[in-house]
Amino acid sequence: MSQDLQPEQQRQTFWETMYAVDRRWLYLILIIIVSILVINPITVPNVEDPAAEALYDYLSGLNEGDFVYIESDWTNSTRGESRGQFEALIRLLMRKKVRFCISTLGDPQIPDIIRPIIEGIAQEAGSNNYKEGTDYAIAGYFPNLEAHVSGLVNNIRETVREKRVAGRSIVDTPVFEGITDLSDAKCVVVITGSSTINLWYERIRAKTKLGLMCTAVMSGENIPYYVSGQLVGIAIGAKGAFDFESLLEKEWPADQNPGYKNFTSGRRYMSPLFFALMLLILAVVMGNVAMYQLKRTGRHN
Amino acid sequence: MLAQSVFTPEWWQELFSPDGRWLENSLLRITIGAILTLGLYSLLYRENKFYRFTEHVFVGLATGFSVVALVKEVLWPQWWVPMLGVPEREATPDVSAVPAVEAAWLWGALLPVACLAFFVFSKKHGWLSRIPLGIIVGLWAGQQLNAFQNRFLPQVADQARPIIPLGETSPAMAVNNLIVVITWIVVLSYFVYSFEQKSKFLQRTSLMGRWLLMVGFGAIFGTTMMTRFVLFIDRAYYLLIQWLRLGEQL
Amino acid sequence: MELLQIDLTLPRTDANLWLVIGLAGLAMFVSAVILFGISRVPSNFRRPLVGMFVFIAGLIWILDWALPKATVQRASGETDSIIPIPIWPYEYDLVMEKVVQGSQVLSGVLLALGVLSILRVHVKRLTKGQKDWPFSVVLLGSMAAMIVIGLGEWIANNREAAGIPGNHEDMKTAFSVVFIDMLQILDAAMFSLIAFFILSAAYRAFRIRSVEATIMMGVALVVLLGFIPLAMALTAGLPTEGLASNFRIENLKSWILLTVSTPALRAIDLGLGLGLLAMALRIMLGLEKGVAVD
Amino acid sequence: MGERDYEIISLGLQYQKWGWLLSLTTVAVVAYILWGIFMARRKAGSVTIRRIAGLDQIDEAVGRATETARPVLMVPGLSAALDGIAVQALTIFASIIRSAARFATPIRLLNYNGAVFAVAQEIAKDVYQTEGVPDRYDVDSVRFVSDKQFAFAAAVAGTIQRDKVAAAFYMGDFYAESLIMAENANMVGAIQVAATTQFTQTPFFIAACDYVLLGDEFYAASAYLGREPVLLGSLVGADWAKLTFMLFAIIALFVHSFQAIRPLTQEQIQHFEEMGTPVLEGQQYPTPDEYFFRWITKVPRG
Repeated sequence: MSQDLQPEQQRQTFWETMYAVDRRWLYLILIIIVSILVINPITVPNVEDPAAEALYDYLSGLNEGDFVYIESDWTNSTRGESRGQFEALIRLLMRKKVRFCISTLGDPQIPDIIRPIIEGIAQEAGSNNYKEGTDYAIAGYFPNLEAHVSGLVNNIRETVREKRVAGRSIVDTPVFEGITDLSDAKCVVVITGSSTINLWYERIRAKTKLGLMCTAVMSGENIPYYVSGQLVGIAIGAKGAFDFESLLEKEWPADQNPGYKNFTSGRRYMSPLFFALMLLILAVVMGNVAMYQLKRTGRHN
Repeated sequence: MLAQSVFTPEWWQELFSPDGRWLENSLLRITIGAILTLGLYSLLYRENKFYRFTEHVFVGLATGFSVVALVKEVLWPQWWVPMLGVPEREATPDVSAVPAVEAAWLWGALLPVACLAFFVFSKKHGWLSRIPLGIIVGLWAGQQLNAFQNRFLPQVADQARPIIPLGETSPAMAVNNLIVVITWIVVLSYFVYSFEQKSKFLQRTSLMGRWLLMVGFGAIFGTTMMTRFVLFIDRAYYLLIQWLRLGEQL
Repeated sequence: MELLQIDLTLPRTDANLWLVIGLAGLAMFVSAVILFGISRVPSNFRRPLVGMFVFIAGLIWILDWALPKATVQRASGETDSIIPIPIWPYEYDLVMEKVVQGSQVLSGVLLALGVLSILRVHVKRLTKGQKDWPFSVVLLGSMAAMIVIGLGEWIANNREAAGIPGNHEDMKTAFSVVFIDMLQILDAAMFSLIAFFILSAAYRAFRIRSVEATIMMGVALVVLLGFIPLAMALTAGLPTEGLASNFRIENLKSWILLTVSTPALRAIDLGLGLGLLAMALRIMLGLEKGVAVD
Repeated sequence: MGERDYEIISLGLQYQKWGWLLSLTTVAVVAYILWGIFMARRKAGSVTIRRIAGLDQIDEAVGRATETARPVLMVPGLSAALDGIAVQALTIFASIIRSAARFATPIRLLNYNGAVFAVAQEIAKDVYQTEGVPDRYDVDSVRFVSDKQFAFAAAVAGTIQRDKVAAAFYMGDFYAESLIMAENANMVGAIQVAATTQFTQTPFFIAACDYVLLGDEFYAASAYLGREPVLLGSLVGADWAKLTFMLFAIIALFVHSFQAIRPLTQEQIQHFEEMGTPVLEGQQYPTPDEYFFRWITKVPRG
């Protein structure tokens, strides 16, 4: 609204309100914005982050039959960011016919959360109807992170032998064919909302490539490892998921590949996220302008 | 408006006439979770009875779960089983084999020591509780040398990157590397307490250190905001799409 | 005659259950007697006594850090890296293992203290009919429910693994309701509340009042924009190479994170590490008031 | 069982390949701290430390609570077990409880961990005893809440809002829940003082609290409050360690710089091979991982 049209007294009160808005109004606006955009999202353009693109390019450059090890330890509490990353990663690997094995840490329930997701994606067009036990394996839940990681590095087969699918140990399935050491895996991808990645930095041998998909919070402490070359790439937060999805779209445009599903929560969450953050920036700017105005008119103490 | 949404009778039918037994009715289960979620969100307006109810449910469940975890992840596998051991069992067609565990009966001696902690409630023998507590904190203290060496020395060594723009070091890299080390030193100098900062220079660096620290904090703030908003958006998706089905699912 | 050759561990068969239980009971009794003796020490010896427990506990780990580790060739052939100092009846590493295991049990049992505290507060509220007593009922009720269902599911799983017939599914379903549909959802909901609080906190704190507040705000906003596609589109026009590329918002973000933020945070971290180390030393030497030393 | 069933191939793994230098550094830091303590004990009062802002406000905050007859909230962090951080937090709280006991201000000390709760209980009891007002001590004012992060946060938020706390002190390990507590306390207009060892949470405390202790000001706090020679001494020792690390950083800077401009010699390449960090073929200059001090911390031992 334009202040010039308002009488002196009212203008002041307007700035005073802006200076100290009751937080509940902010909350209400946030809820409204997010609700609308979650129900019917609008598509926002994307500029891929180089770090995420590096990881995507490396993985999409793999040959059919290559093996990738995935360590996924996200739970419901970081679902918003991690799930999108996870789905995009699985899609890419399935379309490239890359074998993968997943082990989870942190929460015994995770295998129950991710299995339906993977099976769902396997049904999609372009996923080469992947089967558990032939194309991919879920090594299940490992309570002790430290033991698990060093176990994988030292003797991958022994570490996951316990887990059985259709009566036989997963290491006897085609998934682990020709995989005797972790260095036979083309890459280890860690999808996490916690600092489990740090152990990998310490333990993993130079030969094995390491990729990371993490929450935005963790970007600060992990980007250095990308720069120093310890990570082939790093997908950060919902943006990272969105990057992966748009890169999938670039490689397999939906209009040319009917039935291909490239976009999920990454793009879905991007528009509400964008406008929520805009609200935050707007609120901050408003607060400062109001403060300046009050200072100017000497009402600020 | 989508079919199956909360505004259609189908939704309510599904909610109240479950296919199969009520525990398997996924909509009902989501509804339970959604109501609890709303209970916690009501705190945003003000503390109220609905929130208080949810809070107490939450704390009750959480504490209960800690007890369960204590039994099945600590006491049973780490104390009871090692103490009494397990006799070997061969595999049968439908049951996998159980390897034998030797009985280290000496674990029994641990129980009274742990129980000393409960003297904390006694006036006369309160000091006895300090023995188990002391052992725990002592073990923690002993680990710190190793922890310090493994965590911080690599960081310090990592700070030092070449600052001579020759070989593979580009001028830009050299400058950045110099900035890194200077930043590190200046910030660290802010955390020197016992030296009187009389000289203007020291005071300036210390102030500078505070400002650089704020850069670091600002960066954390920026990266964190994103994650937190996405979390809320995900919850909104859970409430509006998965529960009320107001939009198409992913 | 087997009774005579009792070792610290003995092979367990279905037969010797009572022997094992007896021995465990004996161990409990003996240590209880010893502790009773300790509880009788005159008050001026208590402080050094507790201090001794603390110091020895710490020393175990310090030795583990300092004693020379070695690569060894087992008689069986495989190599292994251990501390080659046998402490009867085990090797040092095995002793360490037991110590860790023991300390986990010890700190686990202390949770019971907390549960006692909860019970005391809420049962009192209940019996005295204090304000909000119905909520205490809710809390105690949900706690009891979780314990029953959680342990029930655990037992059901074990019985299933042991091949004992019966209906194990109901318990599992019940557990998935209280755990996945209630506890985890509550967790995620509380976590997501932070989005609102971060909004109001930023609105209040990000004012151009002081240099520090301004710096923090500026950096936070730049880093934030570095994550937003549309914001990146603003500077997408700039070249990806050369001097101007530094002003692409994502490069600016990365530069701040790498060149200023990371070292600054590492410096504060080092300070914290030193403080922690000093604390640990004071605790071990019994110089720290408040804990373990009266 | 007791007797050896193995051949020792190589001894002292953690000291091989310059590993002794790392251990020596750690020992040196320990020596600094012990020496500082020793000196400070010899001639007490010799040490002065710089002002730490937040701590001067403690009494003011408690006083404010007394006027309004609303409770003082204290949270000793979310340490997973009883560790030095929680102990330090409780040491600081002891002085807060002391002034609360004098003014007969109600307190709420909410714990996340059973062991920490036990110690907190003891300390609170002792303080009220030594202040000579044991009858003012309400056993239920020191509580265990929950050891699940967000259940704890929910309960603390509820307590803050219900009891309308006048002052809140957060000291110790805090994670994402920090802002939940701080904003709720801010809603009820409490004076807040925070100090956390998790520097990732410090910015949020800065945003929501009145006073924040940065980094290891948290550890300096008890020395600042108590002025005991032991604490001051270890603070001095830590300071000297910091200065030494600064010096070391500069030395390492030059060492690495000169290393980086000199192409790898054949001996060096062989040396790296032997040490288990092979050099990539066609590589002319050392990579960051081969810079001396960095390499020491990364070279595999055994």
